[in-house]
Amino acid sequence: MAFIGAGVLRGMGVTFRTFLETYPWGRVLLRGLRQPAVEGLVTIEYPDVKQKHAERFRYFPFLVYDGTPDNLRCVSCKICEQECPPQCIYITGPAKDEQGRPQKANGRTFPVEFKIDVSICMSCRICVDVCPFDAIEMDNQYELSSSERFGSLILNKQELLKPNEYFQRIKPTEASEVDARLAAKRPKPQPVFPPKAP
Amino acid sequence: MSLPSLETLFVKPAILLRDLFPESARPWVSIGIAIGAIAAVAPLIMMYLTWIERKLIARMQNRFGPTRVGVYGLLQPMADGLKMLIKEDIAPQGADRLLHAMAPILAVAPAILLFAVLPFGRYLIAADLNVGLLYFFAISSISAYAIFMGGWASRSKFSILGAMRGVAQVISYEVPGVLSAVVVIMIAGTMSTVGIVEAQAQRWFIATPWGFVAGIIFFLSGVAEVNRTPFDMPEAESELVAGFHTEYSGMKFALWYMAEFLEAFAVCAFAVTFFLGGWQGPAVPFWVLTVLGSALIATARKLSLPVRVVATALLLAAGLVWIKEPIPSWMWFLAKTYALVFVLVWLRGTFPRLRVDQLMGLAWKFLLPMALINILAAGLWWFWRDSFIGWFLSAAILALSYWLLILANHPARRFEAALSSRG
Amino acid sequence: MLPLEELKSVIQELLPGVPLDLEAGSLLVSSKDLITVCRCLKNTERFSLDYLANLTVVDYPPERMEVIYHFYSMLKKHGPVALKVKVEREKPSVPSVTPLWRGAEFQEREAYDLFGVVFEGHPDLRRILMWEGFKGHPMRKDYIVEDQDAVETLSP
Amino acid sequence: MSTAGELLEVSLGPQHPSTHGVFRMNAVLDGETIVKLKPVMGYLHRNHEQIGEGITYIGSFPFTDRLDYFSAMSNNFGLAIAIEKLGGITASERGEYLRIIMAELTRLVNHTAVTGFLLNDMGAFGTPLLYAFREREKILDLFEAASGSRMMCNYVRPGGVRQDVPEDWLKQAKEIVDHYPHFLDEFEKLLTENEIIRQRAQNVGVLSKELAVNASITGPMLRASGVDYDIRKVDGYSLYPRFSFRVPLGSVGDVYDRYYIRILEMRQSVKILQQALKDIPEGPAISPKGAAMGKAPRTFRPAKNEAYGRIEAPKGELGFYLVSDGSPQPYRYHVRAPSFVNLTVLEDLCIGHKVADAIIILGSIDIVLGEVDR
Repeated sequence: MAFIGAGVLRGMGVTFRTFLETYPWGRVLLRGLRQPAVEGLVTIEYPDVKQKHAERFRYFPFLVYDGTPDNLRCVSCKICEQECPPQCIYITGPAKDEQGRPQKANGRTFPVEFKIDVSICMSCRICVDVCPFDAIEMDNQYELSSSERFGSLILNKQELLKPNEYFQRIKPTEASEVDARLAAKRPKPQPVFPPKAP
Repeated sequence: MSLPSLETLFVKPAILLRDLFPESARPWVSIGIAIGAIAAVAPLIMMYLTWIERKLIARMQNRFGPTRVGVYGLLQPMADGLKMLIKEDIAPQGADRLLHAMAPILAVAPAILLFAVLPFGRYLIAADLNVGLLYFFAISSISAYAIFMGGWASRSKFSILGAMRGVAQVISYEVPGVLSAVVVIMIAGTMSTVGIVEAQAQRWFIATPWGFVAGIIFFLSGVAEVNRTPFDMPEAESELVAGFHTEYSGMKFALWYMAEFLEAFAVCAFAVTFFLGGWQGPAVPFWVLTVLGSALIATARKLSLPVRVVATALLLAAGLVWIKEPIPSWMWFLAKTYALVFVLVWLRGTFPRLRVDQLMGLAWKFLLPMALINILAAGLWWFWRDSFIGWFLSAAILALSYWLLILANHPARRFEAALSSRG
Repeated sequence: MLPLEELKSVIQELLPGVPLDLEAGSLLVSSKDLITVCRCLKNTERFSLDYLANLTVVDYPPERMEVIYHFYSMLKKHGPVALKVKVEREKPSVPSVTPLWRGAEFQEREAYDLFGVVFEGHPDLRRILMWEGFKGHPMRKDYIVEDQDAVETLSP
Repeated sequence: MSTAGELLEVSLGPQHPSTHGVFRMNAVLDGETIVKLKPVMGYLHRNHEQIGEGITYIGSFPFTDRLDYFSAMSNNFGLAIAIEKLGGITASERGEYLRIIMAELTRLVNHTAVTGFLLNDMGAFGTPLLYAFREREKILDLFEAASGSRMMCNYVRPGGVRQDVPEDWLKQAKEIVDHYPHFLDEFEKLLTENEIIRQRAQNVGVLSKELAVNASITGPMLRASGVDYDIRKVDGYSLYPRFSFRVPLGSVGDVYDRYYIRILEMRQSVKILQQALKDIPEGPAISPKGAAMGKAPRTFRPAKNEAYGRIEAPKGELGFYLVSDGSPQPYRYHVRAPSFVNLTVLEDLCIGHKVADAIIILGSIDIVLGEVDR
């Protein structure tokens, strides 16, 4: 079409089509006119409906334990603390007894305290990549908003600890890979990593 | 339910109310009733216009629009109003406080005054002035003062830029607006809005060549005068933050919005009055239309069968209802007005805005000459009014001048397949 | 793309008397010859290095800084040619190449802002990323980052 | 320029709806015409380079996501290319394919969004922008499925990509990519022939070929001015030589060309994507060297060396200049940000135009402040 105003009218046609596509009767009408019509409304009404996230969706890290919370996989090697790009992980440990020797639980050293400042964490997943023990994994819990900066946004060890079953539930593919890897490792004696100097 | 009950739904109670008073006070009482009705209805219209706009635009953008407050977000305007009321009222430092506070009031007052001469239905008019059309133009141009007052008093660069644009735009677009309405006066022979509506009993003015052109020019200038997309230059939010009302907050800001929406509604309503037959239904009996329409739909091959069946049935049913009880005049009026409101929103949902110089160019170089030629076309049509010659001549003159004006006016590069590719 | 050795010999042919060096894949010129060499690189048909892709500075405390230019040719589609100028760290200054390549304008301002290298002849040498009145040049290796103890402030 | 009457100095930004973030233009106006315009930036400066010099090479990846936050994948890709050059790492073939797929998807995301923003700058009430975001969302879902995050992907690594894509991902990607041309058709119907847009955009902000080259303009902006320079073709990095695609070129170099060139580039990207999704081989997603580096970032200690790696990011040439000194951290880490350099000509383009034009010229340059200010 050559006359001036045709482009304008065509543009209005596009918006009107979209307008129709958002109504069921509009879609019926469009199909009646033998036009393709898809569901036009793409909004997810958040608090009522939640977006379905991909399995790999990552938010903040958590610590995995097998069975009971004292059987955590973390040995307090501090690699993640060192590698964390925004430096949001703080580990105290490994736990020592009175003589200054590393304490062990289930044959492993463990951290006295493990804190993640989630208001600094940028969910990059590097801590998971570098962890030699698969002790830290990414959670997909994202409703953590709070008005308290220090009270509830610095997660401590208790808040971070989650069972392996939880991990298996939220990320089945990844968890089964990790489980297989750990099972292959198990017969060997667990190496104890001393904290490495940077 | 008796037949005329719907038609006189609003008139009857008013008369009953008036008759409660002694004879001598009745003219004053009826004026009071009209004023009261308009004052009560105007904010409601404005509030729900915002709701309608938000809903419709949202739908054009794959969204829901307001849904949270009330069913379908129907209470959203109330919530907004409440929010506006309790917000802090800020006047910038160094602003002229008096003018700053007066400007939004000055904007709202004429917008409400416009409703005085609006024939909502057969007997639904507050004041049937014999210069109704002139009154409309006179009152609506007051908004230029309000805009400039607000922009100037704000003491902000963005405001003053917006105000300058606003004044230039409102004044410029008044010219083609008035000239396009001249043909209405010519043909209707009256300036009273009621008279104009009655003159369209046989044929709506939009159904003539000159009326079509004049209607479009009138509507476009109206859109420009109320600063709405694609002519929302004075408040261009992507350039001037918010233009002349950048420095307004709270209820003053709400008043600006109220003025804008009321004027937008008034422009649609007056366009309906002047060109779309006002409160008149189509001149052709409605049942004829429905029968014709249903026949057309029933035989349309392009439609799928269920749609054809349902649509035909609906149309026929509507025709039957119509024969039994005519649609009341005010309903026609509102339906047509809201159809135009939909167009207004639709424009806003689709287009970017023009640039300020292009906007002026459109007014002075295109709409003005077109409106002048249209007067000639209307004269020719009137001269040979009942023959084919009048129709043909006026249509031909308009088409030719449209084409010539486009040729003379279109400096933008045509789109060519200029994008070569290599690789 | 020209091999660096060849490039060097061609330039030396064209500009006798200009000392040139090669270092780690880049051409080393002195700051006073910079404009001559750049003009040669840009205008000689053979090179046509019309596009200055990247300009930056590397700080080697305590004594020197290097200004590095990466050139490409949009016309001939070859490159890169890396050019290095070594400057004093105390009062670093090189001639500006903005008159030759407009593309250097903001990059030189950035280098000035972050490293304190003065580009002589730059039309508008102001800070660009840091605010006016900022003291120091934050990308220098000896710049003290203010809150190094960010960790401390975390516990309330 | 002779001026009648007084000049008005207006500071557009840093809090302004159309400066794409915290950018500021100090404009001097004569009426509505721009006489002088100075860009002011740095409000989002966080010294990305300084941060990069303090952490490992791998540790920089999540920070590059935040450079041009519309095209995180491309930014990762650029840094990966530079590190590969520095450390002599080669990527696995599947990794290369995945990286190209991600980079081209990013280009779609970026160009779609930018076109929407440009229309918003012209004053549209968000409709083109929301259409753009509707489609962009689908690709972001793909990113989420592959990398775990929608925008801050942190997915591409030297040697390939961090994880292989999940099952079915390629199929989903193919569906979305195949649908994309339909969306582009709709988008063009809404925009390309619209008279208002043509009036606004044509012959506005014309950038000449000579100035474009001289001012180091890159990306769609350069090609809109008619210079045939696409790093994917010129450098042939990664596996781009394997794909057949064309480089669209503009003729005038105005805002309209810059808009249209992006639409055409998206169509070419779709072409690349279709080829890549068809030909992608099986195999490891990352080469062993890259995987080892990801597992233990501090083991990667390239010898004293330097490298300048660049890619054709959606906004232009994204270059990373790295100097290593044998330690796990780069000695010098410099980002050559395309939108930063492209801003050089902003004043030249705006002078003599109206305020409204300055806004759309800025929109057509396509800046992201995360990258400009770094």
